[in-house]
Amino acid sequence: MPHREEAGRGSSPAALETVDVAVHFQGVRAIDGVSLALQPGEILGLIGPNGAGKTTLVNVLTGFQQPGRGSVRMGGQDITRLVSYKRSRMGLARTFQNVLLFGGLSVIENVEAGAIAAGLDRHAGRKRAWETLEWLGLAHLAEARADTLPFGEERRVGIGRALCGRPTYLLLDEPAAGLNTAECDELLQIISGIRKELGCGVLLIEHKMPLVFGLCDRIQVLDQGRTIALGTPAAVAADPLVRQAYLGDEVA
Amino acid sequence: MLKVGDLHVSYGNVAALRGVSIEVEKGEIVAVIGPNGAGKSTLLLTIAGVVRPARGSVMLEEGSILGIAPERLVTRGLSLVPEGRHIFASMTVAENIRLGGTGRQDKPAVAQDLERVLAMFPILRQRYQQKAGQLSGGEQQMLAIARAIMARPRLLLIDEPSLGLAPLIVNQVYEAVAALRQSGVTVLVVEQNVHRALAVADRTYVMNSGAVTMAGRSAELKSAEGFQEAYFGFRGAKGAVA
Amino acid sequence: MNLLQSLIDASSLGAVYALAALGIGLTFSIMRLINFAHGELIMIGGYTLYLSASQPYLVMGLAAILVVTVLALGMERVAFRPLRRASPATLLIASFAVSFLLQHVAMMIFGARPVAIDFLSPLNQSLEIGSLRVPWLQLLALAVTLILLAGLSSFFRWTAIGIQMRAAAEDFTMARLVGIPANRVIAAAFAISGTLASIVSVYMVAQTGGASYKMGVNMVLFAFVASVIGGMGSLAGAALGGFLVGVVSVLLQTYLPEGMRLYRDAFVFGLFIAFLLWRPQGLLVKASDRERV
Amino acid sequence: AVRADEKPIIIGAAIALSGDIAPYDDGPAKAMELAIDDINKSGGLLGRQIKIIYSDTKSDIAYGSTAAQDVIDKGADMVVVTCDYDYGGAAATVADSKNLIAFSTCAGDPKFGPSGIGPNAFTMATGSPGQAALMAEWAYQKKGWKTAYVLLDTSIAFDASWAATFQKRWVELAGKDNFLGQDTFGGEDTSIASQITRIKALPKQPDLIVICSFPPQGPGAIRQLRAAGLNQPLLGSESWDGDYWLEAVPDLSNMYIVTYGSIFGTDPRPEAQAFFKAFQDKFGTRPVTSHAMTGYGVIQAWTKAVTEAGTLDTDKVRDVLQSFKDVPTLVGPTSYTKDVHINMQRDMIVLGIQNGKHGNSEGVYRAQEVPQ
Amino acid sequence: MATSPAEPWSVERLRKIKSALLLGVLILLVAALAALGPPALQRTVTEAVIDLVVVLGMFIFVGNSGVLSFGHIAFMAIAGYGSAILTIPPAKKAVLLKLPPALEALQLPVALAAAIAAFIAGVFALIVGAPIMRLKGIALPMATFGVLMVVHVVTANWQEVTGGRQALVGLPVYVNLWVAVGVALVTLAVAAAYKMSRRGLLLQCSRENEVAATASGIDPARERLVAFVLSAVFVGLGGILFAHFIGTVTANTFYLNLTFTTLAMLVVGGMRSLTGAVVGVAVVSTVSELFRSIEKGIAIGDTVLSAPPGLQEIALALMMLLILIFRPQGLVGDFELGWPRWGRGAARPAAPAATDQTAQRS
Ligand SMILES: Nc1ncnc2c1ncn2[C@@H]1O[C@H](COP(=O)(O)OP(=O)(O)OP(=O)(O)O)[C@@H](O)[C@H]1O
Ligand SMILES: Nc1ncnc2c1ncn2[C@@H]1O[C@H](COP(=O)(O)OP(=O)(O)OP(=O)(O)O)[C@@H](O)[C@H]1O
Ligand SMILES: CC(C)C[C@H](N)C(=O)O
Ligand SMILES: [Mg+2]
Ligand SMILES: [Mg+2]
Repeated sequence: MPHREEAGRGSSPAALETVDVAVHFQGVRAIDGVSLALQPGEILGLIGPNGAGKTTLVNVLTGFQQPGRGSVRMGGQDITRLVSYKRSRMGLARTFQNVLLFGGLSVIENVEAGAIAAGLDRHAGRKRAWETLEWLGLAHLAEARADTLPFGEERRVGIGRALCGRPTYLLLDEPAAGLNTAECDELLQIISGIRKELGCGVLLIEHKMPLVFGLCDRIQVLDQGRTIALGTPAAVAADPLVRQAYLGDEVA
Repeated sequence: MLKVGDLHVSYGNVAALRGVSIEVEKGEIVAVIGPNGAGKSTLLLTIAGVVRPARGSVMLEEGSILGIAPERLVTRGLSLVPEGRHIFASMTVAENIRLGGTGRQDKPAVAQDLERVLAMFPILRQRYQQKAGQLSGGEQQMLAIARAIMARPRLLLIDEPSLGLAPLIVNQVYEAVAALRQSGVTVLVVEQNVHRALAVADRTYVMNSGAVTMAGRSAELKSAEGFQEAYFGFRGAKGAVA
Repeated sequence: MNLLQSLIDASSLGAVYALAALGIGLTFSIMRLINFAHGELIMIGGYTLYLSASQPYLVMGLAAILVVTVLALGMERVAFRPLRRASPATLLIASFAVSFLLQHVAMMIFGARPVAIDFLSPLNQSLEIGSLRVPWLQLLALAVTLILLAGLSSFFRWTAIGIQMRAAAEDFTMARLVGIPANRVIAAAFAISGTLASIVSVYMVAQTGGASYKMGVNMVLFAFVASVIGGMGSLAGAALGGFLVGVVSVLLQTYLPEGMRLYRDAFVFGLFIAFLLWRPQGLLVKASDRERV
Repeated sequence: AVRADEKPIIIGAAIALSGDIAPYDDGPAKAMELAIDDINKSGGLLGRQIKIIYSDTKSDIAYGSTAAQDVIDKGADMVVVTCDYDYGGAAATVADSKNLIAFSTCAGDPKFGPSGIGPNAFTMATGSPGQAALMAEWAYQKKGWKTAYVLLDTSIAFDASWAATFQKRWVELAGKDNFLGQDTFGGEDTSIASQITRIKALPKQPDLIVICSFPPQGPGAIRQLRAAGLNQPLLGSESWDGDYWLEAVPDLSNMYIVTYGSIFGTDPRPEAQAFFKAFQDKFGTRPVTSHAMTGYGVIQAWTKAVTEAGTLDTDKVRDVLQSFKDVPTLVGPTSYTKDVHINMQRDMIVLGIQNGKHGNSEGVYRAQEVPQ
Repeated sequence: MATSPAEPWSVERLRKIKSALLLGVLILLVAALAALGPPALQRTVTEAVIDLVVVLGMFIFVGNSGVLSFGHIAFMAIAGYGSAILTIPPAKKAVLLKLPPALEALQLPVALAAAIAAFIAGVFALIVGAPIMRLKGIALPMATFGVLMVVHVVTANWQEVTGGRQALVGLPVYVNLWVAVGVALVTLAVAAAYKMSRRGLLLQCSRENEVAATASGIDPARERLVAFVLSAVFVGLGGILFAHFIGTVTANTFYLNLTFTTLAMLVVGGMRSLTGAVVGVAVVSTVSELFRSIEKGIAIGDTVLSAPPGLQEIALALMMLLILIFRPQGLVGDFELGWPRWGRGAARPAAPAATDQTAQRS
């Protein structure tokens, strides 16, 4: 894995955080006062039942949803009103629950886009895209049109695109959905590699518990738009409220 | 009930299925597992009449259903929950569920089924008049399953039902699948979670690179020799190493 | 000038734009199809009236409705069904090709010179209320538009086939997978849009007493603008938008100083652009109805 | 050097055989064939036969150039272009630049000639200002109508210039106060309700309304005017010639138009009557509009010029044409000068429409004064 | 894990340049053949080449952004009228128009006038594009349609400056086959360069998925605006060529018909590819010319077979419809002449095995 080119952007100790954020959609309280802080280099799990507000929170963080209340901060700067693409250029990258690739472009171009959008020219962008693809084990698909990939590979291309801009913070929305057990293991390696090599702070939303408990430093649990638990994996797994609302008898 | 013989499908010059044969008996739950790109989704789409095979046969209760339009197959009792949900995003949850029962004449039974799916997924009741496209990912998945149940199929094809669902809900879905079987529905399910698949299915097929690499009773398969290889295939194995 | 009379005048154009927008809006929401050939359906309605001109008015009207509806079905079958999965750009150009084709076929048959038709002339008389003048035809157009709007809206909202149409429009394959005979259902939508087009023909011929091979072109352009103003996918929006476009053009015609009246349509379209910048999703579509991320 | 030759002289018609403007080119084209027949029967031109070839401009202005080029490639010795300045201008420009005479049948814009196209461009039309002035004089002097109002369809330039001249002449004749105003409507408007309201709101109702428009939108406007109880005399230009549009306004009365001749058999001029009869004999029907006469006139004028020049050489033919002084043609006495290649004050017929019948002759007139 | 070589951008770019060159050579070849033919053929080919300039210009925006623009023909009008006003002899202008004296007296060399007029089209695109390009969905093409209508109404009625409905004649006719071909080659080069540029790729991303593009740090509105302005300049050049080829400008020329024929050429050929733009223009022009000559009559021996007027349009429309039905992506789809074909793991030259994956990964 290539190393970060410069230390500048990500080295700020300040976190990516939301402060008391609330989002309402006519009658639906999707988020109801959530504060979350993702430290640089940390892997924070965000779990909770379907409809708990996880994706909405990521949308608030990345500027796709304006919060009705509360603020978003990154590196100490208030970015609540900043448009999405500017946040991205500041080093905030994400993937989507429903993947959203550039379907008519090739895999390599998809990944390269992440780099050139961050300011690289096509030479450097292409070079970095190749590195990223090879690292993700996707190089053999470089020339394929993105919309012909099977689901699991689409997800990895999405991660590659997000990574290629060398973000400070990476928000992954259910990256393992549609992956089988072995592929999940592979993904686990990739994510821990990301943290190790890039020093990224990673927010991981996932319903696959082995992945969450295998990777995260801390886990925050949402239910009906509120935080019901926050702590180490062990503490969260043991939390009766979490078991009742979310885990059931799933073993961590 | 369902008999698929030597099915070949390709997309352009990509061969997705290369001679797949499977069989599902009436009242069974059969699982198909396999890595990404194995051709599982393609198999279900072909059975449901969406994708046309280059070669092979598909028989439903002794009659060939090759070339029959998907909407006609629905009236013959076949229903598919496709991969990626495909809910009608601009329509309300209520309308989506109602559409599941398209073509059904038995009004009282429809009402009964409606109660059943809403009891199974209470969140759908809460979001009943909301546009389906605004639901969260998991909620949409629930809606897709609810919609298929509303068709009261005799053969239900489900592609990765647990995708994006919280663990508690996954349990519920599989309980529901078991319950459906109790009421006489035959189920063919594609599932990524091996343990889940083997636990719920009577029999399991393992697919890799467009072909069935292994098959058998779920209980026996788990411990069978070669299962790991058949399932994980070449790439999976490497992935596991890495 | 009398404001009330201006408003009545304005609604006269508004009503017919609304009617046309309803038809355009329908195929638009069903297939994401900007059906330029809708104008040629209107045109063929006009020529049907011409060919049946010796018959009683009622027979003429029914003939137009029948012919145009059947033609709309044919158009769907031949041109648009094979393109079900095509991109909006492809659909648009295809509809343009159909429109071009029909125009020139009509020109070949009937010539470029417009034909004159004596049709419903008495309806051009006005109802005089004090100093106000309300042409019967306008009154009728308004009533017909409102009735059709109410009928169609409840049709799409409440009837099974209406809901099926919307489903088939949104995701064709999935619609079939829930058992909707999607091809038939979409054809039915086209038939309805054909009927709507024929009603516009009836109105236009009654108003102008003539038909020509290009009579539908402008109507479609305005109708399309109208349905975008109303909000894509909202029938009530299309009708409202049509009404607004008509009203705005007539009011501009009335109140612009003489030298500026020549530029009336520039103002209409300038306002249209401004409107889009202000409310791109259209009047009757809520911003929050957009699909979420 | 005049020499009998087997090869025919070719007239290249780059005109609209299809599209919007085709109806106005159709009659003139047939009339040209008629004229050519007559000439060929009586020995031809410079001892050679004349042949006409066509290239369709499809009523497309740009295509006009291609059509002109096309007939020139095929050896046209002169080019006939469409009955309109806008639609025929491009084709005429091509011919002019190839140093060939470009004759329009009935383009009525005064710019058709050296000022607007080039030295080789001529038109057989009676210019639109001449027509408009004629109508103003006729209405004011013959009919004694005092106040006028103009409704202008903005879709073609011809109508705009017609309306402008009418207004000028009316103001000269009746005074500023008796010109009650002008309103416009878009050619594609289906409703002119607000224009009607504006007329009705005038402090004084006009004695006459000039309707500068043409079918199909024009009849719709008339229909609405009449339905609204505006029963004043309506005045119009040559573009209302023909009765094919009359069904649109059942029982229309009290409308008067000016045009080249009467296709309805009511023309007081024997030569016009004879022409329409010959036309009917050759083509089985009378022409749809009297514009046909201009086609005949084009051939008359050009062949006369060629004969006098004794050559097809463009410069010589042009010189002869420019020396035309009241040369008789079917359209009327025709004169050209170095700078003006159109006629303004020339006989035209005023036709009335009463009780749904077109063609009541109100007599033949010519404008006394044409404002600039 | 992967065995593909990491092909550097410079190699791929070279391949893409070669493909654009190939297209250029093709255009030259056709032009050279036409130059040997009769004048009418030359005219037809010149017209087609001018269409090509317009369609390639449109491609810069439409192809890369995926947004159908109904407004581009307005740029033709603006540049065409602009160049006309700057080049018509003052004496003629005095007759036709009522310009301010300074403008009336002005008569510039044609090349300078063309440059200024194209520049004006670009500036106009910048001004209207800045707000409009922020729109999405159907609102954006509709707003461009609004632009076309406004420009049309203004040019068709502004008596003093454009002559209103009346055709503006007397433009110096300096455009011939080779001038058109020259401009077409430049346009091709620019369109190709933009397509493979960094900005081009960013815009293509926003075409494929606007949400994902935004999330990746792309400002779709800005990328669209860049392409819009660039394409307006070249479409404007097309308008100038057209005006000075015909010698006339009229408002009605730059209106719906041309808008649709040029869009049709683009879509029929394949909206997302340069090859498609070229093929679209070639096919539509050829077919329409073919049927036009049939319409005019083909001599077979002594009998001349001719079809009634209108056949050309009918045949053209039918052909377009058939092409779209059988190839909804257009004749060539995404394909670019000489570029590798799309496909899953499309064949690429085998190369030395990549460095050890496992090592790289940890
Ligand atoms: N645009 C919207 N309009 C209305 N309701 C919305 C909208 N977006 C989200 N919601 C509702 O807000 C709630 C939170 O949605 P969100 O997508 O954040 O859930 P989630 O935690 O990501 O769930 P999942 O695990 O199923 O993806 C859901 O109940 C959803 O229905
Ligand atoms: N529309 C398409 N065009 C081209 N190739 C396709 C298309 N759809 C699927 N494929 C290819 O067909 C093969 C089988 O795909 P399929 O979706 O059936 O796999 P799958 O087993 O369902 O995978 P997953 O577990 O990721 O859902 C894959 O290689 C895929 O890339
Ligand atoms: C169509 C006709 C009314 C044209 C008219 N003769 C003109 O010069 O424009
Ligand atoms: Mg989510
Ligand atoms: Mg699948």
